[in-house]
Amino acid sequence: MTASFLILALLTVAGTAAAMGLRNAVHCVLALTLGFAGIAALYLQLGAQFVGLAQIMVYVGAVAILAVFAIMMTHKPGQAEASVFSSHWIAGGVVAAAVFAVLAWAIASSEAVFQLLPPQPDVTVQKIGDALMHRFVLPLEIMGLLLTAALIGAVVIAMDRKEETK
Amino acid sequence: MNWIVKNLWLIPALPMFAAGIGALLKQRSRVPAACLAIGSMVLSFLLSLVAFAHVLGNRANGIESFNFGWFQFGNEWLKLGWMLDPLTAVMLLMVSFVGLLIFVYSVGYMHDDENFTRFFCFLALFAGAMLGVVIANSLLLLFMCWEIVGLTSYLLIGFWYAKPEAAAAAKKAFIVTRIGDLGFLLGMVWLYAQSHTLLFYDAGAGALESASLTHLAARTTVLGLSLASAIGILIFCGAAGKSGQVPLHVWLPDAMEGPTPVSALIHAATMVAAGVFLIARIYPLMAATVSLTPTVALQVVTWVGAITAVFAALIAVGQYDIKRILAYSTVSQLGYMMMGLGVGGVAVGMFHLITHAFFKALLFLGAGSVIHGCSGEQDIRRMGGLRKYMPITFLVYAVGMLALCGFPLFFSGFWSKDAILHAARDWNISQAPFYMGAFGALLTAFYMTRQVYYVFAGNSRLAASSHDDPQLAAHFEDPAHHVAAHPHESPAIMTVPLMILAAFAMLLGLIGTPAWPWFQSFLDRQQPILSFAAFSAPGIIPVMLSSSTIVILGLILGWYFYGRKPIATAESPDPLGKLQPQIFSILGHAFYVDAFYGATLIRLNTIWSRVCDWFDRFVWNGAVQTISYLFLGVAWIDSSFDTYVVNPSFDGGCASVSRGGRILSLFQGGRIQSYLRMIGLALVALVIFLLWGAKR
Amino acid sequence: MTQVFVQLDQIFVIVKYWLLGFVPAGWQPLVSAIVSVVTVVIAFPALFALVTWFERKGLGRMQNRYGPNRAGPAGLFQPIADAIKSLTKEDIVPLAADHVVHFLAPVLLVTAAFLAYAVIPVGRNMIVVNLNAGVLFFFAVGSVVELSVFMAGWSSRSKYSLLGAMRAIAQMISYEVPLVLASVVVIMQAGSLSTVAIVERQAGYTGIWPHWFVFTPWGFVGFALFMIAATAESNRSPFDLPEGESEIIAGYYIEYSGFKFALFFLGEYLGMMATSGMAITLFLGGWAAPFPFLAWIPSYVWFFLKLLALIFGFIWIRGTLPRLRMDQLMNFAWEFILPMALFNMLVAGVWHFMPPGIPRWLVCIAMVATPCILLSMRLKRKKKLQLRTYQFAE
Amino acid sequence: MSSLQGYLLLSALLFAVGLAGALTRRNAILVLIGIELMLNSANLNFIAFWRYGPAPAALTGIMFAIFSIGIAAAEAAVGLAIILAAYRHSGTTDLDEMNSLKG
Repeated sequence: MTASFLILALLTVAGTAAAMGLRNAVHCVLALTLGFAGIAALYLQLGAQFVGLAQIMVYVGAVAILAVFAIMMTHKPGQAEASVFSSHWIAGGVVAAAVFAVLAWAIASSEAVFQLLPPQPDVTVQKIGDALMHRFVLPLEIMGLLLTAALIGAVVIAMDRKEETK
Repeated sequence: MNWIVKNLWLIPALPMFAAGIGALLKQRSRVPAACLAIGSMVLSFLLSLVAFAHVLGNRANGIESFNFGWFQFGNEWLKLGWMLDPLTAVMLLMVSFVGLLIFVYSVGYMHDDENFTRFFCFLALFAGAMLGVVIANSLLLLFMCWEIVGLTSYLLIGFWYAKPEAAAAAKKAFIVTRIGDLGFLLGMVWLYAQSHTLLFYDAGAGALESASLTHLAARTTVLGLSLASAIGILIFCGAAGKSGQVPLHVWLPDAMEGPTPVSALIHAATMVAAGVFLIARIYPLMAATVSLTPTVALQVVTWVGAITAVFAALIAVGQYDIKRILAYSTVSQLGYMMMGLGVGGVAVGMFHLITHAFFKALLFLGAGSVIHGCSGEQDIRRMGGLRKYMPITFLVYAVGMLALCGFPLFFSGFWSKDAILHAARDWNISQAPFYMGAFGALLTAFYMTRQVYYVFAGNSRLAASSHDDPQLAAHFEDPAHHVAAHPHESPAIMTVPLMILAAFAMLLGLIGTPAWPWFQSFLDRQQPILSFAAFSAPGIIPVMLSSSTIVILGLILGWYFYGRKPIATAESPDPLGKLQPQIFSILGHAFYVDAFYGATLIRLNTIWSRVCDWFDRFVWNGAVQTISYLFLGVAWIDSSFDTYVVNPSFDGGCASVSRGGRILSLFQGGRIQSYLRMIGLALVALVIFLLWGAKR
Repeated sequence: MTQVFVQLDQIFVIVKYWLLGFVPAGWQPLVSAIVSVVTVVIAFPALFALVTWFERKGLGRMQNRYGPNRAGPAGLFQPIADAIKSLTKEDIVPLAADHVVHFLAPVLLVTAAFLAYAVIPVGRNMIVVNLNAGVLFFFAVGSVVELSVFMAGWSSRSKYSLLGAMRAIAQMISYEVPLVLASVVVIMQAGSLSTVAIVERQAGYTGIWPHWFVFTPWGFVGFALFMIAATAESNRSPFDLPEGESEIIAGYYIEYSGFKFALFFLGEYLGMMATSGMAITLFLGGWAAPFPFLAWIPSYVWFFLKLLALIFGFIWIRGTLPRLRMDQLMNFAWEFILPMALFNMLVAGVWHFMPPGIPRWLVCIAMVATPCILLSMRLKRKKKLQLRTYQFAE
Repeated sequence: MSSLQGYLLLSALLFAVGLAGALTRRNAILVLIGIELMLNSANLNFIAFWRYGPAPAALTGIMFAIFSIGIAAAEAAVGLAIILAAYRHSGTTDLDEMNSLKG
């Protein structure tokens, strides 16, 4: 429960909450990047440097931009949005709150949380690379396959088939 | 064991392999196909030479065979194998050599056909199967190759399947030979049942070796036949089917619809010879007896052969199609061979087989050359005067014709036929075969003369011929063939094989003269002794004289009828026909055998099928109808039960279910978020449940 | 004697620790961090000012004019004059603009640009923070720039700026991939993501020949690709479509004025210098001297000399090459640079596993040359042009 | 209240926020973003457990985080592509109007 943790946590929660609450979709995405950055900072604080930086690269650099693009493409200038929230937003909010309550209860009531903080392991990129290449090589390969498939799939899905629509 | 014996399988395997490759080739790749087939044939021929030399080198040691287990059933091994003995060696040499010549010839003959590649594929397969028949040491292996031969002959006869006649002829050949093969199969099975092996020679355990032969000869079965004879007769049915003995000869003339090289290959060299070879192969079985008199099997063979010889020769007199004449003459010659086998043993029959193979191949290829020259014309009445246009063909054809007639001293046919007649005269059952053979020889000389005069003498009547046979003409794409202003000599690639064959047709007789019976002694594994004293042996000279006189008489008759004044026009009736119209027409229609079969067997078949049809219609159908009505009644009761008892309750159930479904479908709002809400609630419920589970 | 040189080399470090001596121990980490950051924040803008002058002079010479020549000797004070001007100018914000984002964009840009310097070793023991994932950090921060560019373009509610932003983002995304891939080869060889480790890996000489990565086949190609991609990343000519004055007046910061405009300018140059610094670190041996007998010159001097050399290269290219077209740009990225970078990784692997010697050189050069030639031939093929559509800019 | 619990609570909160967003927003893209957020909270859990777990040297948590980041990237790409396709099809990204699967 250090001060830095509290600050980062607040930052993150604020960012994400804004991302989920703001009216303007682009603002939402921008706020979301703040939240992502906060999470990345938390990773760094936890000593997972590689993951943190990867988080920034992937989410801030790629996903956010992607979302922005999507918003731009699907944004109709003319229409004034009636409400950004869907018709059953109250029920949804209640459900979400219930989920949080239950999870919090679980966390609070669990004895399995470890009190002690083990010594900071030095995770050099070298080690991560070794682990990826030896112990986790199969998942890594599958991941590469998945990403390729996703890339092609995304292109195929999003491709504008003019000649068919005509 | 010698190398060649161990690798004898290569000889049939090579052409078969070539056929396999050729089957994969594209239609356009003609040259590779031909090169493949001919190359493989050359190799087989060389290997056959090696085998022959091997046998020639050591005629002392017995039959060399190589056997191997094919598969096991129960605790019995079904064994296959190949063997090498003088008979095999000679047949190998003959088949591969004649086959090779025919291959070369057909390059020229078929060069216009668009299915050139397919043709060579079939030819190679045919030759390979035939060679397989020759080397087989197991009746089963022989039977397999035998059937492949049947199949390929079907394919080759029906090669121009566009022609309905060709297709019909192919079917006919296939079915008729099948009828014979049925007997073959039965005999084979019976043989296996009796002597537990199908190998011919297996170091004393073979079916053709003394142990089993004595057993087979001793046991007698239905109508007093010995087992050996019974089985032999059954197998002879197969042989008769393949080599067109009466009454199964009907397919052979029709087979002329196929391309001429095929006719040559089938009739001269290989397929029909297969039957004779089969009998020669199982000769020990046929001849196995305890008494001294010839066995019933051999008598059957003799009589059938003799009848066939005369019968077919008579028909040949009345034919107009050049190839049909040769076909019938083939049938009669085969009859001679069978007769020779029956009366005189392997050597006599085989000797005629070999010589006949050469000169009949020569004749067929010559006929092919004639047809080719006359651009597809097959009717001898429309030919004539070809001597001027194709001299080489004329010469070689004349040689072949003289050899077939058995012109004295210089032609192989003379010696081989003479041997047969001589053996027939010494036959101690009856003299009839001898006289029949003599009469056949007379007829042979007669109809060959007739044919030659028709085809080559006089002046050309081809100009009058408008192609009334468009299908056949259609198979010569080259327009040069359609405008057949006057016939032309065939290219060298066709004439050279003819000349080679002609040389053999003349010289081959010299290895079988009574004075120096090299061939016979080779088959019997003795040293031939050259002694002109052999001529002075009783019965030799008279027979030679009589046969020569008969032949010359036949030639003169032929000249008298056809040579004296050349036939004027294509439409002018046959001189002999003028003499005896009705008899001649009977001959021309081949004794109405086909018509007879049509009237009896096929009619019977149709009648029987009608009966079956009627039976079906009324008896069975009635029964079925009644039963079905019964069931209909039951079904009606059942359905009423359904409609009034089952359905209401079931409908009620369905209605309630669908009502429930409608209620449930409210949750299926088609909105992701509602589903997501459900998932969230489920998660909550799950966690609560788990926590309470953890509590206690 | 050498002692003096060492002192000279480490002078900044020494000064820093001397300063730290005055503060209580508990505060030292914070203070040291502040000191380093402040140094960076002062040094590089100063360099930026110098570079602007340098560029304008250089361009002037190339275009056969004088360039700035009024303020100070040879217009040397021109940057200061510009700074004063842009500070005193009125800061106009369009009425329709999204004020918050419009304000945040340049700040974020500059912040990211400054952050990038945290992992660049400007001299022996002279690095703000030696992360063991330094290179990754560099690229992670670089990816933030795109976001700020988008914010700028989107927030100012102007078609031109939106177009510019979209172009810029598309281009940056396209060229970020080869940028990373081109530096991956170095990481493969150095076996570390830490910039310091990479620089140390390139220390040492054979004869007078330094062990820089640029002097290997894959290194050279990697360097070339890296520089091309960097040019595109920093939106400089010939890849300056996003701000092509002649097409969309100034691209995404058309609606900015005064100090914010200056910030954008600053951010752009900082970015350029940062990428150059990263290139130096990765390929040109960082702060190492090119020849052993020149090693007595302080390391930071070498670093900045190399930096200036690269920047002069940038200027030269800008003065020389014409601007590309959008489709050409994209094709170049996806059809030439990316495949080349991938091939280059392959070559680096081969280099790593082959025994040292002449054959290794020959094989690797061949492996690099063939795809390069083939791809360039493929690129040269005449393409039929069709109407370009920017769906996202409607 | 240990710091691990802090992290866990934080991740639970993020999860809830993401879920709320996914449940309440109209815009499909923002729903997708909410889902991304939930994924991130899971990652945070991984990292936290790795750090405070018994065997940090095994790097399992890190690996999990890396892989799930990769999967999240793929998921975002495909998801957004699908949204674009849906938009092209039905001309809207409003989830309330996308109920053609209504039973």
